[in-house]
Formats: sequence, structure tokens, C-alpha cells
Amino acid sequence: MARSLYKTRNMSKPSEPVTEPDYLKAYRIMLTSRIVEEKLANLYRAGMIKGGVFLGRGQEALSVSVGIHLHRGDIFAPLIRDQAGRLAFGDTVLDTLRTYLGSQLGSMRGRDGNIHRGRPREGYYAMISHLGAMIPAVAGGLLAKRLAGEQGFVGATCIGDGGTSTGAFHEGLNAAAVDGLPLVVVVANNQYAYSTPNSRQYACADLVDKAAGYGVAGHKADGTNLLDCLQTLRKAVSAARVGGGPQLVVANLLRLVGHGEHDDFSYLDKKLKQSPVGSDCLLLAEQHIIAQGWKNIGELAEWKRETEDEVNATADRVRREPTPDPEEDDWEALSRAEYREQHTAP
Amino acid sequence: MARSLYKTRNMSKPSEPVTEPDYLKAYRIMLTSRIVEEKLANLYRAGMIKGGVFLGRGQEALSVSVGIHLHRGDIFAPLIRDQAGRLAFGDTVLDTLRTYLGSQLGSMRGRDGNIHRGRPREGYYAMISHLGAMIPAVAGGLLAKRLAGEQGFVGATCIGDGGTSTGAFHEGLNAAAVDGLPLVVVVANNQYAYSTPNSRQYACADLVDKAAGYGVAGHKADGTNLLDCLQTLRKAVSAARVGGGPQLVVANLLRLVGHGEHDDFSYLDKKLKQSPVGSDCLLLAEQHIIAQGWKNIGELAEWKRETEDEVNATADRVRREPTPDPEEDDWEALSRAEYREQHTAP
Amino acid sequence: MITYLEAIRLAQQKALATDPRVFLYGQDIGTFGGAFKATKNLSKEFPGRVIDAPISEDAIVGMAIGAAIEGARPIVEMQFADFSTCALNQIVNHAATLYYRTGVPCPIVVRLPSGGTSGGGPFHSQSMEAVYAHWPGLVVVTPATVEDAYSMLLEAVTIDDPVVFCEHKFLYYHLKADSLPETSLPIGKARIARQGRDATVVTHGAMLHESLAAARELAEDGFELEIVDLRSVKPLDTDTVLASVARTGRLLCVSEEWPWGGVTSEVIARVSSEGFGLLDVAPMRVNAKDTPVPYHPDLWSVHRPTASTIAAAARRLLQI
Amino acid sequence: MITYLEAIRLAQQKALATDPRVFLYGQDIGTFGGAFKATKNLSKEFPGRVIDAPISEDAIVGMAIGAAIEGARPIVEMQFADFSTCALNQIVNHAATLYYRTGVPCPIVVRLPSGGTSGGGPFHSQSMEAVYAHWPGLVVVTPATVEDAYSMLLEAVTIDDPVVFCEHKFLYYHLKADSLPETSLPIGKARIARQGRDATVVTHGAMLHESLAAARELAEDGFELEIVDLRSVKPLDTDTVLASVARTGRLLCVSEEWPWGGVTSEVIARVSSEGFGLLDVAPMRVNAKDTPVPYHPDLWSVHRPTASTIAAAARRLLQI
Ligand SMILES: Cc1ncc(C[n+]2csc(CCOP(=O)(O)OP(=O)(O)O)c2C)c(N)n1
Ligand SMILES: Cc1ncc(C[n+]2csc(CCOP(=O)(O)OP(=O)(O)O)c2C)c(N)n1
Ligand SMILES: [Mg+2]
Ligand SMILES: [Mg+2]
Repeated sequence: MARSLYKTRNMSKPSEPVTEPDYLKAYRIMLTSRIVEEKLANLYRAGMIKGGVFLGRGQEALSVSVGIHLHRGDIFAPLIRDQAGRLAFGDTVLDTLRTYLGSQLGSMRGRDGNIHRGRPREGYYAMISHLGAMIPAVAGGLLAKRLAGEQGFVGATCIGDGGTSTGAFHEGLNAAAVDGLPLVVVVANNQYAYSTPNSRQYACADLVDKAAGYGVAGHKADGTNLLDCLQTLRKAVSAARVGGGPQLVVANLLRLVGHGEHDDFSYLDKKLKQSPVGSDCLLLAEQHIIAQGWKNIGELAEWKRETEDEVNATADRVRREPTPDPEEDDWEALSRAEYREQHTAP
Repeated sequence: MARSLYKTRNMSKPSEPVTEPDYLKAYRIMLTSRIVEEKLANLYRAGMIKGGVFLGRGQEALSVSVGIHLHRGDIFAPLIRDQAGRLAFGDTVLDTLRTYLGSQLGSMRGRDGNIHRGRPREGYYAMISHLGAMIPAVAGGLLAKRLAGEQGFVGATCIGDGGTSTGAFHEGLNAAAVDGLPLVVVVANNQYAYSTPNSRQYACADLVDKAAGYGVAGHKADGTNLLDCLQTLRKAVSAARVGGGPQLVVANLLRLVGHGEHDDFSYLDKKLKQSPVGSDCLLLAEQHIIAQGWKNIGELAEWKRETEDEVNATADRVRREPTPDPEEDDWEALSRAEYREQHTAP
Repeated sequence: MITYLEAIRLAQQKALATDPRVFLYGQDIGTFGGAFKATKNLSKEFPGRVIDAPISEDAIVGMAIGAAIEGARPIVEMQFADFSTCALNQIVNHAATLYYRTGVPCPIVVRLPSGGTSGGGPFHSQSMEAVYAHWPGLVVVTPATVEDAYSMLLEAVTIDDPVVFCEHKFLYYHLKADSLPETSLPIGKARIARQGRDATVVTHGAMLHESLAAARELAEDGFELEIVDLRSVKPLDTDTVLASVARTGRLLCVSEEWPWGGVTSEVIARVSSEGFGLLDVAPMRVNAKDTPVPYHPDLWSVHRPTASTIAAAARRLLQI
Repeated sequence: MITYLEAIRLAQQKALATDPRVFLYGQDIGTFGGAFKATKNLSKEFPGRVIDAPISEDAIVGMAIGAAIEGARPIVEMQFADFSTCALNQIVNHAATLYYRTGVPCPIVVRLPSGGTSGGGPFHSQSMEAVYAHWPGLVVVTPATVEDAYSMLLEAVTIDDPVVFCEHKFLYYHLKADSLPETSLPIGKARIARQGRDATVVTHGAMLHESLAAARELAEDGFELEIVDLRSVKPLDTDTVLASVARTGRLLCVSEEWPWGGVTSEVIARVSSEGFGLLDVAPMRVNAKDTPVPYHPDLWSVHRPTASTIAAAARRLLQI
């Protein structure tokens, strides 16, 4: 029988309620994310981005809720559809565009692109493509922080329904559970993995049923509902922060675009689109703000305009930036100069 | 949400009760397994076996219950401690000894050894060392049988508490669940993975809690109790056979020997040994047989003697058999002669 | 006109149609037809035999192995060759050892959409042929033409041993042929893709076409490169390579994968040790740079060998 | 007398004692002290810093990577090198690409108990150095002596890049030294393990000792083999190899791993292309046979190179 130190998974301390400013802040980030992504889609169609564009439309409420509850000293390893969470954690529109447009000034300097960007030194890990791989990495970062005597930190990472089928997901979550690490794993169940529907991805009734099998707390959220996402993530992140061990959050929602901008989403089941899971979280959040009387339509339209202007201006600026120069690149995979070698025709 | 065809996991058809002949048959196989393994331990200590010896002492009740419920046309991929299950499935004392002693006449011809033996053509898969790897292999065998239009077959494989931490376990069980394959995965939770106690291996309350997360039926058995193991496996195997999809069986017991014969088991927690989980299933089965009046002590002693004689005679015979001759070996890793090449010094 | 990709689709179609043991397993290959559409319409044409898999590369190959043991002939699609690192254990330790250990062969085909394309980046561009060739027990093929993509895939399905089928994504759409071949060289035989007298270029996959372009460039200066398309890197047809070097006396090996222990290194090692006397000058190699494959097209096009870097190397080899 | 294995233990002890960032992670390495006892007593001496892991190789390396990003210096033990196939994705795609992609180096050490021993069989005997050397972004070392096992492991911990530490199980118990070195050659430099004038043997790991034995045998006939112990296979010290071949004119490469794309192939390719003029005769290689490593001792001892097969090859090289 498991005798983990971190057995009590349901920490009682209630988390702070979500206030109007919290909600509005999250909404603005969602809005920015949506507008940046629309810009990316346009740039893609205009042939200005080489390589793929993978958008998070429909997933902003969940994603922002992850990033917004993390702060300096925490770790965040976003995944494919986490533009909103990235911005909430401190990534910028500028670096987003630099990376997609291949500016030499971007954090990845043209060596890697799009969703693979990050700044590991700032707790913002740069995902590799292989799904699941970031889970143990975040767990390890947390272990190192614990060994170094730090306190009160958490780490979060996101994954899709499809990513839960990887061995890496399983090994990483299990290892984190054994050591009771403050890891929050957020599953965006957007009903598809590329074209593959849930029915060909897993057979459990609900992905949150996996939590008990790892001995971690399980949380469900309505991924189309910003308030529910904020509340659930607040609860999960604070439970992890105070020693509750890993937390598995599962949110249902629908990806509102194709897998990537090359994908026409022909496999979408129309019934899903019409069901509650197919709602657009950004629209619902707007409606909520207006219904609450926090802002009126005009004010929201103004925010939108402002953000579009900022994004467009940034894109124009980035397009004038230098692209990476192969002559300047040192073409070295190792940090230590002595270990470098090139053995191609001399 | 998952919409698997094979959603109803609890098949109602009650399985046949375990009769006296069933029990005695299983007991005799357990006894043979125990005696063969004692012989192997002796041969190991005498330096007659090169390489490792890994015994299943204490796990015979569970293991035999797996093998005994399978028949021709089924698939069985035993693991490290399944000498009893192997014999129940049709492996012989002769081939066991041939493999351990490195006879050229053994099924592995000296190319592989000990627990890695099998006869894949007969549904008896030959494990590779990498834990978890046999689970998808059995699932794939079952898929192929289904595609070929076969019916009424099952596949079973065993794994330890430690093996449940592998990505292969997760991916294999999940993929089998998605296709509702008639796969029985039997977890022998023997409290340790080599020296690692359960507390460092997983954090769930019970490994059977994993079943819900895969959407498969979960079963618990008392691994020290032959009747319970027979009944549980009968139920699980027949549920799989009639279309109930994958079945996860978890039995608690204690490995009564070191990890391998080289291991002095110094890490054993004495309290576990004294707890019910530490009982010897073979002794308990003997007591049960006597208490039921099925056999008396003398008859059981006679069985034991007979089996020892058979095992000793077989070992003597095998020791006189030729060992593999490197000159005769074709040293080829591929079946097709045209694709073979050796590029070492000519 | 039939593209390289369509040839792969048609080979799978034919295999499904002619051999009831064949089935396909991989991510998004069913109704969707695969990330690259290499299985387009096949699930409709062959119901139940083109099966969508979860994101579980290790299980995908593991299942193929079990199916092969039971007599099936699975063709597995990895979405990208790069993700086969997650299936490596099953490929090299299970499929590749089965025959040696048990005498039972393991007829699976693992399709790896391989190699670099513009904007692919570090995780969608890798060439894994040298890795799989290192382990014993696998046949590793690298078709470079539409015809070979078709005939080698069909042949691969008939082989009792596990075949790693490295199809090159760079060739998918733009490489075209008028028709499909009736006959072809068997797997294990290299092909002289261009005859020449001055130097032998040994290559495979997308680099065949860069090498041919380099040869055209040098031909303008009056130098004739002979180009050997390996077709399969394991087995590696040393005889054909040696025979060509015997004619030309010079060897340039060109490969898209990383240099250390790659195909260029194996070919040079074999020619040097088995055909030392045939070489008039030192053999040379051109490989990708020894870094991850960069994302930005401007970096990528310098990272990999191209017609012009190959031509430059050939000029040095010819001392011109 | 200090064994090779004890040197590894002592190096880890010293690293733990002198650098608070160091911790160890792996299966059974805590109280139990590891399958081979390479961490014996260390969990007692350094409480909380020698951590038992579940059977999750991929997660083990993944966690080490995250820990390294946060400033730790993890040393990971694979129970056997063979099981690192289950961690390959994290090693080659995450650790090895981190610096190139993000500019943040990944200082992890992955210890691989490598190579064959009698009765080890196909899954407890593999040498993986050539596989890891193929991917860019890793330092791959193969200590062949007690002194190197100690000093290279200590040095590996100080390196900011990921190091794959291939320690050879065959040497664990029987290789002994009087004392531990104070100074040593840096990683990346090969060592002339024996001086000779007639031929150069390039080797590493356990094969160093088989090669030295072969050299003693040939010395009885009056031939002197020079033996280069590579020490690290990536970076590979081509200069030292070339300098030796310049002296002897003959090259024999000996490696325990499989031939295709192995260390022998890379060394021969480099010497042939960069030092062609130094070679008087064709270079040669001796490798394990291209099959899985057999279990039976009688097969195993023929599968791997030994002093006598090396001596025989050397005689052919020397045309005696
Ligand atoms: C190990 C692995 N296999 C395959 C892929 C290719 N791939 C990229 S995204 C994707 C689908 C992911 O689905 P999901 O996890 O549900 O995330 P979503 O795209 O729906 O957000 C696949 C198969 C990959 N990145 N990693
Ligand atoms: C993937 C993998 N990692 C490591 C090992 C080495 N190993 C062999 S047996 C074992 C312990 C297995 O424990 P468990 O699964 O509980 O089975 P048990 O030995 O208790 O029957 C380990 C770690 C292995 N065989 N496979
Ligand atoms: Mg999804
Ligand atoms: Mg166990």
C-alpha cells in the first residue's frame, strides 16, 4: 500500500473568491490572445509564416486560468493551445510575433518556432513536440526547488485529451504523485486529438477518473465558462501550493478551429458544435461582463480596438526586424566550446 | 466523452464455480512450480546456471490461476515470476530446465534465457526484459485474431507493482480499452519492485483504482489464497472472453524470496512478512486441501516426492544435453538470408 | 502524374487489396486519411482494416508486433519519424530481436515520414535511418523515387522481417512519375541513378535529388559524377558501391542526417576497409550540421546539404 | 585497491559532498544502494539527495531535465543501459536540444551501466554509445579505467551540457587501481594507452583491455601495437587518432557495439577522409556480431570481440 507523505489530497483551506477585477483581467488576456491568434492566422494565409500555426481558439478561458494563478518562482510549461496562458504568465505579444515570424530577436532566434518558444530561466519552459514530455520536466523542476529549500511554489502544465494516452503523461504524473510534488496538470479535453475523437482515444467515462488511479486530487471545470475555470484553477493551484500534491484538472470544451491552420476541420461532428461544449468561451465571458454590468458593449469594443492596434503595430515592427543569419549562427549544439565538432566535408 | 462499443464492463454471466478437481489440478501445478524453482535455486548456488535466476515463490496461486484459465487459441505473455502460470499454460519442466541450463535443445537455443523463454507460435509469448512491453503485444495479437474473424479467445499477461509505472503499461492498457480487446492484465502486487517499496512506486490507495481511469473492469484478489485467485481469474477471463473488454486484476501478496537469487532481500519489512500478505500460498493451499478432506498429508507428501523425482531426473537428463555451439550458429538476426550482412574485419 | 505520396497510398491500397493479412494502424489514418493523406479513402475502401490509434507510439508498435506474431501483416504509420523515438524500445528490443530469440519472424512495416522540410523545426524533420540501422534485426529502407516508394513498400509488406520504411516528406508532393513500375530492383540492391566516370556520389532519400542537381552543375564543367542511390541502408549494398568506386576512384558520401555514425560514416568505413585500393584520394562526406534541425527556413537551408554544397564538395574531391 | 565500480561510487560521493546542487535519482539507488551498489551508503550519508524512482525511465530523465533547468546537477542511474531506450526521447529530443533551442544548457549526467557480461543476454548487455553520439547535443563518454571512471564522472558533473556516461559493467569488479587520480586528461582527449610503432588500435571501454591483451600477444612476436583509448566518443579526439596513425600507418578499430554506424565506423570514416595519406593499408574493424547479444556464455564469448579475435585481425592488418 502506498504510504506517501502527501496522502491528504483535498486541502481544506478555501481559495479566495474570484473578483470583478480578476475576471476582467483574465478576459483582457483572453481577448489579446484571440486577437494575436487571428493575426497569426492572417499572416499564415498571407504566406508570411513558414511552418505551422496551431491556435487555441475556444480554449482561452481554461488556458488563461492556468497562467493567471502562477507567479514568479512558479513553473509553467504551456502546450499547443496556450497562447492565453502564456500571456497571463508573462509572455508578450512581441515575442509571440517574433517567434512566429522568425525574427532573430525572438527568444528562440529562429532555431525553434511557434508554440515551442519559452524562457526556461524564467520558469517558462519551452515545450518539445513530443506530447507528455513536459510533465516530468515540470515535476523535476519542482523537485529541484524543494531540494534547494524553496517554498510555496507550484508548477503547471497543460495537455490535450490525446496527450493523456502517452506513456510520458503516465510516468510523469505518477512520479510526481510519489513525491507529492506541487504539480498541476491541466487537461483540455477539446474532444479531438487532431482528427481523432475521444472515442478512439480513451475508454473511461471521464478523464478525471484517472486521478484516483494516481492518488492525486481530481477537478472538473466547464472549459467554456471563464468563472468556473478561474475558480477551479484557483482551487487546484492553491491546493498544490499548500502541500496537497499533484492536482489533475480536466475541462471539457471544443477546439473551435482546425488542428492547425492547414486543417479544414472537416471531421468536426456538427452535434458537438451545437452542444454546450461547443460554445465560445470568449463570447460567453463578454456576455457575463455585460450581464454583470461591469463593462458595456462600447467599452469592450474599445478594448478590442486598442488590442488590435497594438497587435498590428507589433507585427509591423517585427516584420522589419532581421531574420536569423546562417553566417552568424555558431551552429553549435553544446554550450561548451571544447566539445564542439563538425565532421562534414572540411 | 468516450463512446466505446465495449462500455459495459461488468458482464453478468456468472462464471462456473471452482471444483475440487480444479483446485487440486492448480495445486499440483503450483507444487511443480515450487519444486522446479527450488531446483533452479540449487543449481544457481552450485554455479550451474550462468546469468540470473528470478523466482516466483509466494506468487504461485495467482500465477497458476492465470495460466489455468487459458487454452489453445488464447495468448499468454507471462512475466518474471510466472513459472506456475507457464506450466499451467503448457510449458514443461523440461523446457524450463533446458532454458536455464542453456541446453541447445531448449526453445531459445541459448540465444536467450531463463524467464525470457516462450513459443510465440503457440500463443506463448517470450517476454522482453523491458517491463510493460508485453501488454501492447498481447493486445495486438488479440486485434489480429479479431481481424481474422476468430472468436471466443482471450489474452492475458502479468506485471508487477513496479511495472505499472511504465509508460508501456499505460499505453498498452489504454489502447486495448479503446478497442475493447479481450485482454486480462494481472498485477501481482508483491509489495516491492526489486528493493523499491510501494510507497516509492505509486501514490494511489490501491492499484485497482487505476481500472476506472482506463474504463476497464477492475478485480481484486487475495494473492495468498488459491481459491480466491482461481475464482477471480475465472471471472475476469470469462468476462473478457464474452466481450467485456479488458480486465485489470490486482492481487496483493508478498514475494517470499529476493528479487533474484543474488539478492538477500535485506530490505524486507519484517512486519509485512508477519502480516497476512506474507503468507505462503502453497502452504495455505495444502492446509485447505487437508481441511476439505480432499487429500491427506501422506498423499500430498507422495505428490511432492514424485514431482521432485521428475524434476531431478529431468535436470540430470538436460545436463547431458549439448550446449549451443557457436560454430553452428548462423549468427543471423534476420530470417531472410538476402538481408544478412556482417561487417566486421573480413 | 503520380506523386511520391500517392505512390505510398497506392502501395498500401494494393497491399490491402491483395493480402487479407494486411491492416494499417496509426494516428489519424482512418476517416481523416492521415496527417499527410497517405491513407486517404483507404478506411472507406477497406472497412475495419485502417485503424485509428491513440497517441501511443510505443503501444502502436507493440500491437503491431503481437499482430505479426498472430500472422497479420501490419503497416504502422508514425505521424512523423521524430515520434518514433517514443516507440524505439518496441522497435529495437522487441521487433528486432524476435526472430533471433525465438525463431519466429516479425513481419511489420513501420512507416516513418522522415527528413526536413522548410519550417519543420527540430521535432518534425529528423532522419532516423542510421539509428535503426545500428541495431541488428531490422531492414531499413529509404526510397528516393516515386517508383521505389511504391515498389519497396509493396515488397516490404512481403518481407518476414521488420522493415523501417523511411519515406521522405520533402519528396511527397513535388516528386512525380508518369506511371507505377511493374518490376523493380529488390530491397538490398542499390541503383546507379546516374552514370559518370569522375567520382562516385553515394546517397539516399531526398539527397539523391540534390546530388543529381550537383552532378548536372558539374557536367557543365565537363565532370561526370556517378550517383549511387542506396535505396536501402540496411542491408547496404556494398558491392554496387565498390564497383562504382572501382570505376571512378573517388568517393563522396552525401546524407541528410547527422554525421556521427550516419550513413556516410558507414559507407566510407566499408569502402575504406574493403576497397582501399580503389580510392585515388581521400573519401569525403557531406552531412547536415551537427545541431538540431533549425526551424527558420534560412537556417534550415544551410543546415542540410544542398546541390550547391554538394557540388562544392565534389569540386574539392576532384581538385578543381 | 579500488575497483572501477567503487570509483564510480566515490565520485558520486565526492560530487554530493562538494556541490550542493548535485542529487541522484534512479531505481533502487536509495537504501538499497543500486542494483550494482554504485550508490551504496550514499542515501545515508546525504539524506534526501539520493532518491528512489519508480520504474519510469522516461520520467526519470524528464525530471532530471527540469531539475537541471532549475539549477540542480542531477546524476541519473539507469539500472541497465538497455533500459535507456525507454528514456531515449527525453535524452535526445529534450536534454540534447535544450541549449540549441533556448540557450539554456542542460547539465544532467545519465549513467548507463553498459556492455556485455557472461549470461547477461539481449537486454542487459547493450552498448548504446553510438546511438547517443549520433544525435547532436550530447557528450558521450566511455571510461575504460578505474581512474577515468572516477575523474570523468566528477568532470561530467561540472559540465553544463548533458553527459551520457557509459560505464562498463564488465569492468565493475575486476578492474582495480591502487589509488584515485589527482589530475587527469579532460573529457574530449583520447589517451595513448600503450605505445607502439606497427599499428594503431583505436578502442574504448572494456575492449581496451582485450586490445591490450592482444597487444601483449603480438609483442611476443615482435610487433608493437599502439593503443588509443578514446575515453569519450563524442567529442571524438580525431587529432590524437590521426597523430598515432601518422606514426604507424595502420589502423584497427575495435568496439564491442554493433558494427553499423558504430564507433569503429565513425573513426574509420574520419581517418580515411582526414588522414587518407597516413594509411599504408586498408583500415580494419572488429565489432560484435550483428545480432542481439546472446545469453549463453559460449555464444556470448564468440559474439563479442576478444583478445584473440583482435590479435587475429591485427595479424591480418600487419600481413603476418
Ligand atoms: C508523442 C507524439 N505523437 C504524435 C504527435 C503529433 N501530434 C501533434 S498534436 C497531435 C494531437 C494532439 O491532440 P491533443 O493532445 O488532444 O491536443 P489538441 O491538439 O487537441 O490540443 C498529434 C497526434 C506528437 N506531437 N507527439
Ligand atoms: C523498463 C524497465 N526498467 C527497469 C527494469 C529492471 N528491472 C527488472 S525487474 C525490476 C523490478 C520489477 O518490479 P515489479 O514490476 O514490481 O515486479 P516484481 O519483480 O516485483 O515481480 C526492475 C526495476 C526493467 N526490466 N525494465
Ligand atoms: Mg484534443
Ligand atoms: Mg513487485
